[in-house]
Amino acid sequence: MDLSLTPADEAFRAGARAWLRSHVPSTPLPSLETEEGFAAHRAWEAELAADRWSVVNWPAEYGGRDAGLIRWLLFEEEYHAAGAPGRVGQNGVSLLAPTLFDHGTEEQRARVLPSMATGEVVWAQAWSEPEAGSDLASLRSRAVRTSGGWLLGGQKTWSSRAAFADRAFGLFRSDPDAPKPHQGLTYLMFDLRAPGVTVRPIARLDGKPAFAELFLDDVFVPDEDVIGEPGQGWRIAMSTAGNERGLMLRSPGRFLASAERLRGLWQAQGSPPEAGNRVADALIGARAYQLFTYAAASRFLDGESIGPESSLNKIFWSEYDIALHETALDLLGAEGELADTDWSERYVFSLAGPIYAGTNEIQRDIIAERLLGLPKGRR
Amino acid sequence: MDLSLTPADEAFRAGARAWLRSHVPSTPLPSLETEEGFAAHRAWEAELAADRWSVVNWPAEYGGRDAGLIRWLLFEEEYHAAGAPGRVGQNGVSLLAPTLFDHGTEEQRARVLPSMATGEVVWAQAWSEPEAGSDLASLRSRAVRTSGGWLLGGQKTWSSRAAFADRAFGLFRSDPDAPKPHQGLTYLMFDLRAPGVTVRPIARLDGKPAFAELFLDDVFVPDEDVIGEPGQGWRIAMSTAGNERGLMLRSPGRFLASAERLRGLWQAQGSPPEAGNRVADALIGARAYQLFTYAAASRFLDGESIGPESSLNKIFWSEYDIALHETALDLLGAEGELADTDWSERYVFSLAGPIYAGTNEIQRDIIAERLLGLPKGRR
Amino acid sequence: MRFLLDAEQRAFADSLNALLTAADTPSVVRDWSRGERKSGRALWSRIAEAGVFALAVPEECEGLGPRPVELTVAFIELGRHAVPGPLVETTTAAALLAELPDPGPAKRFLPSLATGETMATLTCTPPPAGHGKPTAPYALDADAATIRLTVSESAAAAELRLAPPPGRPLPSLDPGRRLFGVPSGGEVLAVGPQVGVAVGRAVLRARLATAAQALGVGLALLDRSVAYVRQRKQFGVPIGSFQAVKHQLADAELGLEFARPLVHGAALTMDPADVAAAKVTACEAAHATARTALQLHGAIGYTAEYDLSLWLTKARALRTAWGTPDECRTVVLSGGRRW
Amino acid sequence: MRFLLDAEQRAFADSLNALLTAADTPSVVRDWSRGERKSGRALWSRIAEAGVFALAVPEECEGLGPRPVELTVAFIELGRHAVPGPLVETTTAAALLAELPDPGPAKRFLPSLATGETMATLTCTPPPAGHGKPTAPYALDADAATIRLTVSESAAAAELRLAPPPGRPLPSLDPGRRLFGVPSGGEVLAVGPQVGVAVGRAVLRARLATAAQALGVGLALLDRSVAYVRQRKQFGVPIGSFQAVKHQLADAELGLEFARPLVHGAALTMDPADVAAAKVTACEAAHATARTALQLHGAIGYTAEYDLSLWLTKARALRTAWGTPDECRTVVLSGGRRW
Repeated sequence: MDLSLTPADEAFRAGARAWLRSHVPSTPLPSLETEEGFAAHRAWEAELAADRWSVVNWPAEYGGRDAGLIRWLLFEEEYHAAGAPGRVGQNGVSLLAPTLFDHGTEEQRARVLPSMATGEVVWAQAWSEPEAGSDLASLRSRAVRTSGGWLLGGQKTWSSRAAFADRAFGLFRSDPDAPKPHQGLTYLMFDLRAPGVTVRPIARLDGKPAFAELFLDDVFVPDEDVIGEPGQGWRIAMSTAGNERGLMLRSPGRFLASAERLRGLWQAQGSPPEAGNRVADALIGARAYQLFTYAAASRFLDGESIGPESSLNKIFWSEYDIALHETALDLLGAEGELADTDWSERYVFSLAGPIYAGTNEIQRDIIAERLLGLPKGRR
Repeated sequence: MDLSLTPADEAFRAGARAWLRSHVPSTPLPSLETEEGFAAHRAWEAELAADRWSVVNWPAEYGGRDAGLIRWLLFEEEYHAAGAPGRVGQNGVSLLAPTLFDHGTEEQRARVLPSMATGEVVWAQAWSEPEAGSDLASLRSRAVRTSGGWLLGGQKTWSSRAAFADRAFGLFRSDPDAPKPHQGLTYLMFDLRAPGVTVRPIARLDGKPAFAELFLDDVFVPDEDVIGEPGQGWRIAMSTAGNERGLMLRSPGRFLASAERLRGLWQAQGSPPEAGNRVADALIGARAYQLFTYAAASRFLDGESIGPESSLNKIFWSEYDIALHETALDLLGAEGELADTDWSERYVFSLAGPIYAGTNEIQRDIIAERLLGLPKGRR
Repeated sequence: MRFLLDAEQRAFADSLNALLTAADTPSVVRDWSRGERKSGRALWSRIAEAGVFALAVPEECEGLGPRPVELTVAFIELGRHAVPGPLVETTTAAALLAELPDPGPAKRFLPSLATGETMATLTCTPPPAGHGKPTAPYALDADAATIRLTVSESAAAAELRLAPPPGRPLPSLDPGRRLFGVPSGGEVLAVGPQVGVAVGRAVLRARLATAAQALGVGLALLDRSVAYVRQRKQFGVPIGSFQAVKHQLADAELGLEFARPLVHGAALTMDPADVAAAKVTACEAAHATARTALQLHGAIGYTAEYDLSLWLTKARALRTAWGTPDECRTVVLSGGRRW
Repeated sequence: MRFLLDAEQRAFADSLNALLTAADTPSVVRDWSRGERKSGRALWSRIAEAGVFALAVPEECEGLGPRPVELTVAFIELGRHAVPGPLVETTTAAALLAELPDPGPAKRFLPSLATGETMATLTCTPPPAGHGKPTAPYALDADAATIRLTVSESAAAAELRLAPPPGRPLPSLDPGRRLFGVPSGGEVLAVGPQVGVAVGRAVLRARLATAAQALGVGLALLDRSVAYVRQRKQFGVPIGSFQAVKHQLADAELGLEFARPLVHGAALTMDPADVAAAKVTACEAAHATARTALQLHGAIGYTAEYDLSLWLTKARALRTAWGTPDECRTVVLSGGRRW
């Protein structure tokens, strides 16, 4: 049991810190959820990629540094401590790329990953549908076989980043006669500007178009954009979901930086003692999340899979994030009501946490049934 | 809408205050859950009764003052503000007596109530059984018809006060062939010292025998001690449960006094600001509970029944009581660990609140289904 | 002692509820947040006709008040329907003007406030209680209001001014609210220690009205969530049949139903600790209900286009308006023993 | 960086767990709380043989330590089995004696502490951090301990004494703990500013060991509750199939599993903020789990005769032992930025 870093790890961390110090914009970029801000964030990805800092844990051949999980965590700590911008490519990098590494072809990786790493192509996810919230097995959007590929039809929703992104990935029902609803789904990538795609941006609570509805009308997808075998989409999607993804959805570095920002805000307000416990809990929670993630990463590097423990991770960060930002807004008093501030933007963002990527109710069911072994069936 | 008191109400309140000021023991009585303390509390009931303060809301003919619900609330506020002793007769006064008023005979009231009012006879409740926790319909203890009465058999448990009390009341299965489990139950009173009764005290968390198991082996109960019709016990028990009982289980006066004691403790510790919000919440909660109860009492006096709203009341006071005493123990620091102090005794007592009289889980189900109209059936 | 709304008060609530239901307030809020004031002004007039603003004005100034209980009854309904505009501020300004030692400003402004012809907004910097943070540093909807009052206080006395038109709006997390920095300068309407006393009483009313409004917001959020979970299905059944959903809604009901008596009780006593207790409890209950409502609605609840958002965002904004939770708890702690 | 217990550490935990399972600790606790020490002393010797007390003693004093990680591993198991006696205090006393500038007291007492032949208890008044309340004003099990250390501190220096036998015990909410007022006087073992430094480090270990013990208590409460709700039926089904029950247990698991890395992490850094974070988090998690365990067991859980009570009462006692939640949070806030 050891928290110390090797000299090589320390050198990696120092390198990241030095690069960030000289490159992070001194004034915040415009909001990622605006057209102007999206473009600015895309340019920032290119700047990161130029010095191989955009996807540090990827293999060097696709633009990464083969950094491994621990160095990725160190990079994230430095990244957030430096106050660097949000990551416009996160959907592709943390959801699609791991799937391509596990289930894609060499050709797909060579074609998709480099432009993802530079931000030249920004990916949106297209999982949810209007009638399938947490119940992904009930997906109804379809992929129909056609010459040389597939025709997509139906509707996707809550597609984050889709308002301004280039391409999307998701599951489509390719065999409506499959004996079970989980079967007969195919994992596909498609172009958001292809004929037949209509993107309707959806504004989140603060009016920003953080996601979109996608209407798909005979959208052609060539066979080369199917990931894995047709009909195996569910298995492919799930096999990645339980691995690093659970760890990489929110990095501890993000919350370590947020907690220090909160402490700074509290001190700037004169350190009101009645709010001290909430600030302390934010500091403690960030440390707990960091160490919990180090432990999970160490287990993962030992060859263990993460599995249902990722439900603990998901509930923790999502509820932590809201509590931290509630504390910040309360500390700001009447000023906390202002929109378009950094605090309020992060607050609104945090509110989606307990809903998305499997609601926290479902995560608690998973913990009870799979980690604690309680009987299934009744809810 | 009016919180003001009539001059007559004010006079009643002043009378109670004056009497309490000159009678409340200056040093606390020994713990109610010890033999010595039980006797001392019984003597205190006699002292109250001598001046008609033990059951103020009862009719004068049974030792009361016909005070009505509002004055009962005022009396309770004064009683707890004066730091007067716990009430050893509470099981009889708040659970059995309302049932006798509604369903008993004139003869039963005349025979049972006066000695209950003076503390000469202290009553224990005998509802629960080992295999029937919150699921009262599954009671198995039986009452078998015999000449001139009934023979009780079986086992009761969690019988509070039974370690030192004189008599008990509860439901017994008199018709095992009734078509539904709620039917065929009879409401009976019996003597804890009758032949065939074995009382085994059960120690609660702090070792005090706050309740007991009752083993019943052909215990004879004369017909005169059946309340209402045989076989109607469930309906009789339920009809009283939803009325004043929900209000009278814990009076607001109790918590108003506790909250002020907590404020006093906080101030004595130097008013640590990091604990201020918890103390404020205790003060606020006591006021909320007082006003909620005034509103419920006003509706009751208007002829409305309380019904499922008593579930709100139950959850509120039980969780409030624990939170308040947790705060107190935390404020006391290492000293909070000491047993046999007034704070720790009240803390241990509070812990039973969310469990007894219908667990808070069941109360939340009731709120959701009966107050909010959500679908029944799945839990 | 009869701690229940009487038949007249209940009828007043019912009639306001009917008026606001018929007015399709969600579309009014959406107009208002785009800066289109017409539908909002029309609704404002009807609210004034129903007597809401006159409740804060004493009878000697041709009002119907002060009637704090009826004011809470009205503001619960205004919150329940997410009515936009400087409602709390107009009411509070009316009460403040009526209490000034000099009757001049009251005569000048009250008639048009009571009839709904004009709207008022109001800022206080720093607050009467002398906390570090201003209680009300922003002028709500100052572009729509024709009467913009600013109170500035020193240790000795308070000064009330009629401020000039405001600058650019600052967006609020609640799109139904537009905030403005405090306009400086303007005509002095009153000054002196007695003004400070009047301001103190007025802030108490602002806090109480905000508490009632928050309670109404919470009640609407609960109603909408209950309706939603009864029809929304997942895994083949209404999600309202899941015990975890039921218990979240039971907790929301619990919080709101224990806030309600505090709100009405504070109206009867107007004691600062009672008012602060009502404010923090109603706002916490509304805020907790908003969290539950969002969670149970899922992603649809997170969108601006779905009407739930109008209440969700208001619950957050009211939480810190006219006193944060910590400020209110501090007032409770400093209150003497009286319960 | 490999933040996982290694095979040896896991084996140590397993062997302690096996030892304590075989020892039927609940009956040992019941003897201990009646003042019958025999079974407790026998168990104590076996724990010492397993090397637990030697972990706090440096190798140069013939111990195996200091090995704070192994100490947390051991104390998790001790808490899991509700082992009675002044475990934290003996460990802490050993660490303190080993760190004194004068080697005399260490030579005199350490050998018998490391072998389990003697028990120690320890009080600190006032605490090193200078808070209003003493961190450890009561001597735990001072009647069973043969070495009773008292630390008293002034601004300039600390004084360590070997206290005389204690007076009457004060009952604890945890019947497995017997508290005693601080015995005054006794032989001075050490005095001076360096003693204060040693005490500060020792208190940090006491806090860490208490955190680990509390975590073990919480884990046992969770295990027992899971087993109970799987077999206990109400309304015809195991209560563990109710979603409200499942979610309460999921929350307990969540709290404990995020406390665990804080406990081990603090052992690695021994930073005061890390240790305080571990203490407050582990104790809150254990305490919350105790609340859930009691709720799910219902009345049977509320009885002293049912073994669950041994853990329930210990969770409450450990919460305020060696630093209350508020004290620990204050330490976290005063820590510098280092994460």
